[in-house]
Amino acid sequence: MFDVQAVKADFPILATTVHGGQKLVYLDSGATSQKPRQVLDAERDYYEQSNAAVHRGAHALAEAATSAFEHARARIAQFVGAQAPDLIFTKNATEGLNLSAYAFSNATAIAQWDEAIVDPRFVLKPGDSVVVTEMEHHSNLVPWQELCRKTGATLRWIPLTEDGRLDLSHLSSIIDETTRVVSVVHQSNILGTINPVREIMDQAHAVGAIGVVDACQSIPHMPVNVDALGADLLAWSGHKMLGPTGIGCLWGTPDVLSSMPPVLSGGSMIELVQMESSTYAPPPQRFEAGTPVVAQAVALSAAVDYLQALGMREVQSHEQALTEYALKGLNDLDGVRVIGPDTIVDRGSAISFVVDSLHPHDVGQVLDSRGVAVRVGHHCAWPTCRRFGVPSTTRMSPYIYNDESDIDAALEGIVAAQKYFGVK
Amino acid sequence: MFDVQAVKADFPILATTVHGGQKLVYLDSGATSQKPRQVLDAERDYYEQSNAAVHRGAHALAEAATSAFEHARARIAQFVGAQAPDLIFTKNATEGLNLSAYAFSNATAIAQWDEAIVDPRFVLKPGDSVVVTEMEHHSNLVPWQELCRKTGATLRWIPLTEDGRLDLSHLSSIIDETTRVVSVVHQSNILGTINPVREIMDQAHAVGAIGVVDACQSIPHMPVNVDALGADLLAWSGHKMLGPTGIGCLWGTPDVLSSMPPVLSGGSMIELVQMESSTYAPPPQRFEAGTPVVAQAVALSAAVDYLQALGMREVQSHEQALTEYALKGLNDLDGVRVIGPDTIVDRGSAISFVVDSLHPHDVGQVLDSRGVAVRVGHHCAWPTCRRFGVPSTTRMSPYIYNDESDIDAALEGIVAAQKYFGVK
Amino acid sequence: MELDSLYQEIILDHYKHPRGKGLLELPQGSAHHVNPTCGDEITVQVSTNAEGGLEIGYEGQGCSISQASASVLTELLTGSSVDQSQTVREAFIELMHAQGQGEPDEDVLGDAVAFAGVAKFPARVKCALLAWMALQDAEIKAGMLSKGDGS
Amino acid sequence: MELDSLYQEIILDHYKHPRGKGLLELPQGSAHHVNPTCGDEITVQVSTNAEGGLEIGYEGQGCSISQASASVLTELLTGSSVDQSQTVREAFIELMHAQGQGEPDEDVLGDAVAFAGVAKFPARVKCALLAWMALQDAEIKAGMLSKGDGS
Ligand SMILES: Cc1ncc(COP(=O)(O)O)c(C=O)c1O
Ligand SMILES: Cc1ncc(COP(=O)(O)O)c(C=O)c1O
Repeated sequence: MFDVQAVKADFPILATTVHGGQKLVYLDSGATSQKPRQVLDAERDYYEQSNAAVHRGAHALAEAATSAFEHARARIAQFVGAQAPDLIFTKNATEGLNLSAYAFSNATAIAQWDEAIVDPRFVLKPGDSVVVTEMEHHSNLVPWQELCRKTGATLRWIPLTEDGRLDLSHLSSIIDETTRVVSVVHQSNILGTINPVREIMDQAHAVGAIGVVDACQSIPHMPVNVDALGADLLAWSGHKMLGPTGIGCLWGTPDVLSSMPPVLSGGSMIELVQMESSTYAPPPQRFEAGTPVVAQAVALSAAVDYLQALGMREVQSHEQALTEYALKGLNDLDGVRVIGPDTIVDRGSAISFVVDSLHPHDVGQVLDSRGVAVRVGHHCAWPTCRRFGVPSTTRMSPYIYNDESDIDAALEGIVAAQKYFGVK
Repeated sequence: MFDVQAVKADFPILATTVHGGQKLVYLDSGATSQKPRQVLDAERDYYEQSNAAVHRGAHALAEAATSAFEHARARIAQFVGAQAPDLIFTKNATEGLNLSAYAFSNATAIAQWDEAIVDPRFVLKPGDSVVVTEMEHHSNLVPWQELCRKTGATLRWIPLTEDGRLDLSHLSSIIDETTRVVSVVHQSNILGTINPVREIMDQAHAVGAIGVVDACQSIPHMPVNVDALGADLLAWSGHKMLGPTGIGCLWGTPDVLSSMPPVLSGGSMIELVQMESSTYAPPPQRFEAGTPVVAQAVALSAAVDYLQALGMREVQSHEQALTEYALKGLNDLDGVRVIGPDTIVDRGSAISFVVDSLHPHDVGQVLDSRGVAVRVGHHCAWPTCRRFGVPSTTRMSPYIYNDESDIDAALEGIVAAQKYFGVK
Repeated sequence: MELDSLYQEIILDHYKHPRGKGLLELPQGSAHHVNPTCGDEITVQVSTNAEGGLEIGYEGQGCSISQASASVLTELLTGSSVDQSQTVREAFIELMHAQGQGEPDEDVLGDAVAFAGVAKFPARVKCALLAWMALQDAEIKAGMLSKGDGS
Repeated sequence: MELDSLYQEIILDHYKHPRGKGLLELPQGSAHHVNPTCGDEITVQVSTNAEGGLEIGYEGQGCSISQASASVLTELLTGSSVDQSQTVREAFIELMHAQGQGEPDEDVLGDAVAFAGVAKFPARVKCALLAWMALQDAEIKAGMLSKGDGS
């Protein structure tokens, strides 16, 4: 197992204090992770030594920049067991999920005028269905709602059980012959649940639907191999895995990527341009219009190096141990209820809870006053909150730089909040 | 006038050498600019002191991050005479131009199912026209071609004169009653021409069309005030104005922005989410789905500080002087022809040229061997090359850190190329 | 950080003992507002009595700040004229945007001065304003205000 | 940087004096390829004569590397069998991806060994390959190769 104190020391921000002297206890990595020195250095080095337009120039810097960018692509692809040409850089996971949804709406719009040129797998019509789950992040829900709004297709969802798992008992009537695309979250950012993605993707493929996975909360936290998951498209973000803001990844099978019409169009994604019409480059360029997120890719590649040096199995074990510790601590507190699985089986480190008679905003405020950063609200999974009859939750989401003392700080903060508001 | 040598000293990369010892002469700022220390510091400081999820958290870091992000928005808006809520952050100019085009294709798709909820200004049908110019960057051409492909509308364009200007003699028959949207480049990245955008926007508004401006090559190089241009939407990139990769801006009038349907959807752009459907936040959030480009916004704001400290009028005068010097130098060379206006009237610093009997790639290679970085190719304006009967050009595009000695180095390199290939 | 500067006694008191909570029988206007960042919701209803005084009802779920704010508002503005409610709302909004530098006028704001400290917590300003913006909307829907009157 | 390692004498000679440039009268297959980064274009045409030897024609505009490469290819492969053209193409592609570390076999590649230095200039590799990929495409269109044979 890696040395958490040594890891902590790599993150300059973790040495800062908040509110005039409180030691920072950062337990909001589910929202965004902090960045180690190594990642910040990689980004800066790129700007100071290699910065230029990629894929467009023939001078020395342009070649250095292109090479740095494409090496980053290869490195990140390798991290998830993928091939470089199947990896598209986006600005965040949300864009990747939208690119997936737009493949369908664009194909449907183009098919009105020229059916021959689009892949029929992407053309939707009324009567078709799109399937998600009741634990999706808004970023994997709203784009599919919008797709339905544009095509007349119907949105369906897999419901949840009381303990925060997918209820798969009616899976084959939810994903049926009408289903054209199924998009599910790998690990829930609000419940922590890890879903049996493979089973769902297999059901999607059994009915000829395209399968999409939101891997935002899994790739930073456990070993993920794209082939094993069985998805056709898979999206995640860089900023939750030690990388910078402004970068995400969309992986796809060559079959699906090469059949998808472009979404954003413009420079760098073209093959031939005339005033009347244009043809498009193969993936990944086809989906990377305009100047790409070059420095961010280089930095994300350094983040991948950092994580791989720790070992993703070790990262996962570390988080499991912390999660177990936190779940036990929360269960031991009076008037505290965990929303989501309360064992570590098929569960990650995002831990939501509610405190009787206290609103999450007030819990979070008391924790913050003690330097403990947690997230309060609906965590962009509002329907999931409704499902559990709560307007919002408080969530702690530890990562590689957290230890048991950080969890203790959060637990003590909860008790302090109960005292402050006199509910205990 | 500012001190160019002092400016140069702020850019670490300009002190590096290429090809084993050649002093770097960077003349490719039209593709992307270099970054001063101040911008790199601002980005790093953000990560080391304030990094957290914005608009989502209630803890100290989240408030620091949100405040840094929104201050950056206000600062950048002010730089172009705009209000903060009218400024949307994108990943590059290309995304901004696509957001503009998708407002129309999305409204058109939604109108098929529910006409009442969309603004009719954005709904296109066969017979409608979309107008661009023959000097557009692919990023302001292909999205409009795609829009036409999805809606059945027709693309029209304003042609060019022999000296690289817009031929406005038939403007009112090109922008006519059928026209729904007009999108033009402010300053051409290949010809250097500065277009009379106001006149074109006025004509667009006279026929009830929406006016869009691609300001990628103007905002980094001259004072730009969004109101003066008269556009409804205006897009540009951060990386061409000393900012990082991965950020662009789309400005719009409140009227137009608030009438546009969302493009990318998901977290942070919503008002209310239920499984069945969602409602959306007002602009700018409506157009910033997912975790935004926070560190990039902070860095771009530092870039704006840097430029404003130099003074945009001074930046423009400096570039005009260099352009005049370069045009004269090029005209004095045998066998060299400038593509684009050959006076500095209504012209910026992107200077394209061709050398008789030499292919631009070979010219660029010889320059590169001498440390001089220029761009060769079609500059993502392939139709413009065709218009001038050349497959591609060589382009030098000086910026604030270039001086006459840099231009001299390029001119000498051209002569060396002619000698090397024995064409003179 | 001084938690107490946020959670003034008066605020905690209104939170624990909300005044005037409940809906009206025959509201002339009603508005449902949500805080999209945290999911808090409130319904504010309004009517005028024979003398032109406001009757206010509300229901909602949310944090101490948003709930106390609704309670304070109801206590403060019940019986006021629409004009007075405008004046008080404007003063309250100004206070919330003063980033902790505001000098609230207790004659105008009454118990609402207790929210001065909230302005130092940008993430909580929306909570404090929720009921106030809903009231404005309810007044507009009741035809008591026109849309342009927004403060 | 050593310009001369890129622009070998042989390359410059082929550039200035292209061999076999021009289109065929009755091509069995023809392919038009462009380099999207720079706009260079080439049309390569192919037929086989009675003995199964290749006839190659081309037309194009582009830089010294792309044009010289087309000329070298034409000189080298005219009269070869389709199989031989495959073998040579594979060797050439390998050379181009060797990043300057390749040890080209002059028996197979003839004048094309002069392009070894190009492999050190990633931005120019596409130029060197343009005609070769177009030939492959033309052979596929002529039915001489099946699509899966791509090297
Ligand atoms: C005139 C013009 N428009 C659009 C773009 C596209 O900008 P970006 O690649 O940053 O999206 C560029 C630069 O490449 C440009 O010069
Ligand atoms: C499960 C899940 N999906 C999608 C997202 C969206 O990611 P981003 O905001 O980086 O686009 C997030 C994080 O916010 C997430 O946790």
